[in-house]
Amino acid sequence: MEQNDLRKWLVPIIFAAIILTAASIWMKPKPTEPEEESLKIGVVMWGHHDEGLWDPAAANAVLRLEEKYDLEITWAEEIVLTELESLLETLADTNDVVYLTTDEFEEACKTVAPKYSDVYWVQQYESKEISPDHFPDNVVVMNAYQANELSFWAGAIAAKITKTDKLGIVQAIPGPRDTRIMSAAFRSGAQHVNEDIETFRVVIGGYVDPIKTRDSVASLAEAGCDVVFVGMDDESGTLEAKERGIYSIQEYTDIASQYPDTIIGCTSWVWDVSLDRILDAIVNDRFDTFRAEHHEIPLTLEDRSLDIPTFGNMVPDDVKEFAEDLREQIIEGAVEILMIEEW
Amino acid sequence: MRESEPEQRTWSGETPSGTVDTTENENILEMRNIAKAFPGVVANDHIDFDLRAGEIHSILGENGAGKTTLMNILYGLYRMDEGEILINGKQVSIESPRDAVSLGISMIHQFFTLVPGLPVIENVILGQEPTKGPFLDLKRAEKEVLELEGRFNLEVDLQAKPEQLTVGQKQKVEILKALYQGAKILVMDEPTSVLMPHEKEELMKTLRQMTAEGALSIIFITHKLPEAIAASDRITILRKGRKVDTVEAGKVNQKTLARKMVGREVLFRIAKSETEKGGKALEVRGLKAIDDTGKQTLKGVSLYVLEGEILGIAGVSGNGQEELVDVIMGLRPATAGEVLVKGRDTTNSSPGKIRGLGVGYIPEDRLGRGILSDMSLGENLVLGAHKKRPFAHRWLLPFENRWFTNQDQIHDHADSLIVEYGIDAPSPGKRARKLSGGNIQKLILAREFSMDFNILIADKPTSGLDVGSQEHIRRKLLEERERGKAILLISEDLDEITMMSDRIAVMYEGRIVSIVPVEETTKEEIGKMITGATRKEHPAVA
Amino acid sequence: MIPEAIISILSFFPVIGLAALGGFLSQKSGVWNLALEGMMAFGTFSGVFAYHYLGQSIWISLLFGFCTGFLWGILLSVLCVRFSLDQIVVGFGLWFITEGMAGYLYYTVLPSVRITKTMGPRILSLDPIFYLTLLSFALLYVVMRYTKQGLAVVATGENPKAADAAGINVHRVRFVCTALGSAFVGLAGSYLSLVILQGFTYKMVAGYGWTAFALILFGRWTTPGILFGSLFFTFLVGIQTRMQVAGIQFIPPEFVVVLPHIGVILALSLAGAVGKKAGMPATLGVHYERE
Amino acid sequence: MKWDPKLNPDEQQTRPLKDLIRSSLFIAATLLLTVSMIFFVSSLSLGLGFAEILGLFLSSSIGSFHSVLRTLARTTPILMSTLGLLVAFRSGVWNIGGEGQIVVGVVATTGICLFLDLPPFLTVLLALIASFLAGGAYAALAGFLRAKWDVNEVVVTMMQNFIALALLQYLIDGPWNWGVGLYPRTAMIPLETRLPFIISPLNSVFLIALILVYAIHVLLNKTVLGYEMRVMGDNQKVAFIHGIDTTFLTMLAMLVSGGICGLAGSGLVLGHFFRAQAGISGNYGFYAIAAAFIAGNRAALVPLSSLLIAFIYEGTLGLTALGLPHRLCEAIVGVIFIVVLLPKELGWLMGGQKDDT
Repeated sequence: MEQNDLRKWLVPIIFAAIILTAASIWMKPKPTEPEEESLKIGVVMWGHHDEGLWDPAAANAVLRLEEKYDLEITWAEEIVLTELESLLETLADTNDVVYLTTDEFEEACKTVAPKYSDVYWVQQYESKEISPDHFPDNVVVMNAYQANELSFWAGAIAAKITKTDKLGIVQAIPGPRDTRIMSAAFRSGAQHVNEDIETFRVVIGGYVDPIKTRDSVASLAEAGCDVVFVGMDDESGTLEAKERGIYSIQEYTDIASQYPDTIIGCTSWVWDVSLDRILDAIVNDRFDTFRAEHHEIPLTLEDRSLDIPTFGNMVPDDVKEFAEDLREQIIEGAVEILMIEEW
Repeated sequence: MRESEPEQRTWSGETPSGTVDTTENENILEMRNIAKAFPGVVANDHIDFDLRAGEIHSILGENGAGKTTLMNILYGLYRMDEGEILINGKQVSIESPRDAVSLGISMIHQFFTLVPGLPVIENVILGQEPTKGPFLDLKRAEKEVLELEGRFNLEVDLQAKPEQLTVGQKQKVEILKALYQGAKILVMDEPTSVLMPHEKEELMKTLRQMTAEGALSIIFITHKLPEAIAASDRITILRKGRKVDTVEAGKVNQKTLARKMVGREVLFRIAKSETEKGGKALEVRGLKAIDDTGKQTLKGVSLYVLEGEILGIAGVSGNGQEELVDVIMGLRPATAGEVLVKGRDTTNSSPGKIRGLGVGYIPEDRLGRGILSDMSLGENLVLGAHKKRPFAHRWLLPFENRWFTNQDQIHDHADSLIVEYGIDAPSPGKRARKLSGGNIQKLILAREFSMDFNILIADKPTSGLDVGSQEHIRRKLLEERERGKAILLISEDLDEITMMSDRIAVMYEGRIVSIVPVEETTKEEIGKMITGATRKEHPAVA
Repeated sequence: MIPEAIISILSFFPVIGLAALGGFLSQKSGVWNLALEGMMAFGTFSGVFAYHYLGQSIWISLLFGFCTGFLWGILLSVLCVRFSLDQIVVGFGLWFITEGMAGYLYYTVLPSVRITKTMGPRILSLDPIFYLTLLSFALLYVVMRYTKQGLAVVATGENPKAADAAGINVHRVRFVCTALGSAFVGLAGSYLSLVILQGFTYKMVAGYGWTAFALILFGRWTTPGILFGSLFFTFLVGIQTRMQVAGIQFIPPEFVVVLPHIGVILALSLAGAVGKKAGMPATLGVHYERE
Repeated sequence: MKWDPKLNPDEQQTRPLKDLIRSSLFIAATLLLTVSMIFFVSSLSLGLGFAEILGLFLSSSIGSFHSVLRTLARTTPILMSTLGLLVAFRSGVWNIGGEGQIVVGVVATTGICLFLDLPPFLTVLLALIASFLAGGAYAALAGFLRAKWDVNEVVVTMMQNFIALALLQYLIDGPWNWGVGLYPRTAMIPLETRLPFIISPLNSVFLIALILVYAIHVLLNKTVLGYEMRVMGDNQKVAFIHGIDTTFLTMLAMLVSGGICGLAGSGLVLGHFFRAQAGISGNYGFYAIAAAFIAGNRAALVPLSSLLIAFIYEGTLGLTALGLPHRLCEAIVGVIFIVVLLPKELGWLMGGQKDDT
């Protein structure tokens, strides 16, 4: 660097910096009255709490319980794995509960949680049943390993709705077992209703890619599907479905109210049922006993933590009734659902 | 970029100023005591120059005489320090090429400025495009250009791309461009140096035609006497930044011109001691090569250099010296002939190998080929020897290797050389690019001399340097000669050549015109030969 | 079925097309624009931003995205053309800044926005922007080919010395081209957020900016080449999904986006191997100063 | 088609200390300016106090011993890849494919650790070597194209980045996928193949990085090879005239450069994540370019510059707990990146004329 110019410029820059700093320090932060009884919870998510479909599922759960437990929520959003551990430590310093909204974070949770034993950790989990010592003692797991039943159910409903006997599936990424399980369960649900239903699948190769998603839904529509089951993290699939005048089923979060004429229903993962129990245990100081008997709380169709909350306008009542019956049957195990891993 | 157009129209148009050739004052251009100095050298020393309407006016002089500088000033590429420029008696200020063009001055550089990928027609109209609405009016442009072509028989295929054209055609395109820009004054810098003989004839004809109607005047920069005399009406001779004389082309012969051009004043000679000559250190037989444009510029050169002698190659640049040096150094493939270094054939072998045999090289392009501008003097000075002891050492490793550089050695080496060669630098850590031209040349000399070569190729070692460093460098060269080294000295400065060389080889148009011992010749004779005035077939030197 | 498929494929052509077009314009005048991806990202943000704050009009928002792109372009050209900083480095810096700023600003100054309006009149169920893109390609072709401005741009990119000697203001030409090009890139971005996704998601550009960059090189710096290149790519994506529907997996979905990149490397190496000019503007990335 | 990157050389003799102090002051001032501006905006929009934000920024980057360790851990990959790029830059080759070479290294390491059952020591050794070779070969390809056919290496390396990323994505989605959960990632590598922590989270890879700093410094400034590299970086013509085989040297420089980036990737797997997963390379390859230029291409200063970037990275990371997006980091780094290029031109801004040396 040319030193003389440098010297010439140090002064003004430093001045500007100082002035700005002073100005910013000058303006007071909003008075935040400290309520000591409020429970501080830090929510870690890889997207944003008001965006997409996966994260809002967890976020809404927390928000619904906000009044009940007088929560003070901190959103830690858009977290990449490279940053996770540092972040968890920062959160654990300031919060009573840390809520990890995907099992992608499990490793970090395992490493960090033991260091902060006075903090309660809630870990979302999707894949399979786990043993009590899979996680440290201060971690409770909310496990959605039965989600394939939900997909099965949705598939059956879709099969009732469809006129062309052709169903489309948009799967985010090819690899992980669970994404395949969802698709497979959806198909078998459909075939449970009607043997000769055709199902088509498109794999995107990422959870967010509006361009390809829309294109795939379009191509499925061209192939004659009139119901598409979209496992993406954005709504572009439903948008396209709306344009094509076909029906869609979105996963994870209930956004049916926004597209009443397009979305048959959303296979929602309602976390607040389980979260409610955990928080209740925490505020009543019986976390340890609770943890002792529930190291993991499965999401089930039974307590409606796996559910299709609202049906679209296009769903006739008989189908709704059918859905109810089928749900009962699944819960009783009258219909046994295979864990099909391969597409 | 359009604002130049109206002025240019009025200039070529029928406003009073346009009536050029009828006014009794015929000088459409006058340059009054133009002075321009570059650091270390005075390029133009109060030069007067005038140009009549419809004449071809040659500016004659050796390279470095200041011709090009003068014209660059006229064309707005340089700002003059003193002096004034009048066009039709009106004083004008020329800040940029754009101003020059708008005043009707166009310049055709030695190296053409054509846009590759654009067809000829668009190259011609570039900057002066005729438009119909928002679009180019290529039809009109074509009509006009064709009309120009017809008038001055400059036939070029308008749809061809520049890369498909020969050098001569490219030049025609350049001329067309100038004409299309409405040039009244056309400056041509060494136009013939790139042309084949028959193309030259053509060019001459064209120039005659263009000036015949008196609408166009041409300034013709050259260093070739016959052309100057053949082509032009008047000739202005420059030497070392001064104007020597302006003469009517008809009234002079080449002899007088040559004398005027190279000068006659005696300057002190460095005492050259007699050295006993050894065997042939460097020999070149029937060497042929082509330049970057694919033109054959080296047409069978044969010469040899003995140990302990300096062979000076006189000649104006562009006559094949660059290619000769490149081929000897292995930077350019030879199409024919062979190069022998100490009897060993090194034709088309890598530069590293050739240097390994002890060939030193002082390039003409110092910044581009000579130094590492962003590295320290020390690192510059060891370049080439960096693999040898003591600069490379085995460090702590037990076995013999040359992996690690020895900073202290490099530093001391640099220190001693800086003192020895009087390089003006505070410390070896200084960056080379911060040095002045003279010091850079000293740096290169120091590097080449410090590694023991027995053959040195010195390509214009003193050009563009101030007198002090020139003397210094010449002394060094002579010292090396006395140590029995063979030195091939390429230079355009006849004084230098005659002063330094034992024998002088004159190069003209890619051939050795003659090789004579310095005692048997005079500067005038050489001056004539380098300008092609006398075509003596050169004796069969083995 | 067939025309329908083609239409649905074409409907996201503008994103790639506009971005490639913008980058092409600045490269033609001799300035790398390595910040394509970032500028697109910022375009996505500014589109949503304008939609939220400037009265919910798609058209105005697109215009706003265009303008922000223009501003970034001005910054780029000031740094590269006026200050003669290295274009590669500046490109990277701007990429960082724009992408960072887009994400940062969106989540600080905006609530989550959902675009409810849709694009204006549709012709053959393709929205105006599509035709606008084709139009601007045609326009660019004509300008480059048949106007003196186009001549000036080409001359500037190929041989600034000649252009300067012919009285063309090299710096001004580069300035305008870079700024305008970046504006198109911004437009592409805001189209992505406003029409394709109808909302904003982080990382929604998903590498398409660099794909556009690759397509410029793949099209060998000619307007038709780039047009067909981007069309080809769009169809590639479309066909790949349709093959999947048909149950054929002829290439993993992850690789579709980088096919142009591979193509570029092959094309350039081939051009180099046969010693042919790749058609790259001669002084691309080289700063010009009169001596 | 080709152009020489403008690189500041080491000026061993010109008061390096004063120079260093001055430039670091300059950078610090810039950092302060940028940060305070951005925080100003944030405090307006989020209603948070500036002091609060700055406090969290500092505490999460250098606030405690632990956070310092974290910052150092963050420095490791950036430092390594920066050193890698440095070699290429000083040889006058634009290797901006650091990201891609990191990813290739990750792939090589993971592959070996997962699918080869050798004694652990051998596995690790093999993994390191393999990642070096993989990254090196990947870069050397670009070097070859540049040296042989004069193909613009900027474009090639840039494109290689995304090709490599796609490859990783494909592997962790499909063939190598763990088969558990919703997310693309491979299984964990065996315990005994993981490199030990000095103090968690600071892994022993950091030591490798430090050794590399010295190694590269020696290579560039103390060895004949490095000398030739710098000669070539300064003036390829002169290098050729003086008998340096530029073709070979270009490829060699790229090999070393890419190889070290590959090592960085290997370090990420062996010392931090113990698996390959999406976004593992975390843009370190791109941050490295910034780091190299902030360090003025001097090996000795690279640790400082990468530390600076890690510092910003961790600081902004702390802010995500306030709901500020982590994209902040990119923005700040970008600004510094450009500003450190400016000083030669700032004179012009000030109204003085810019000096061109």
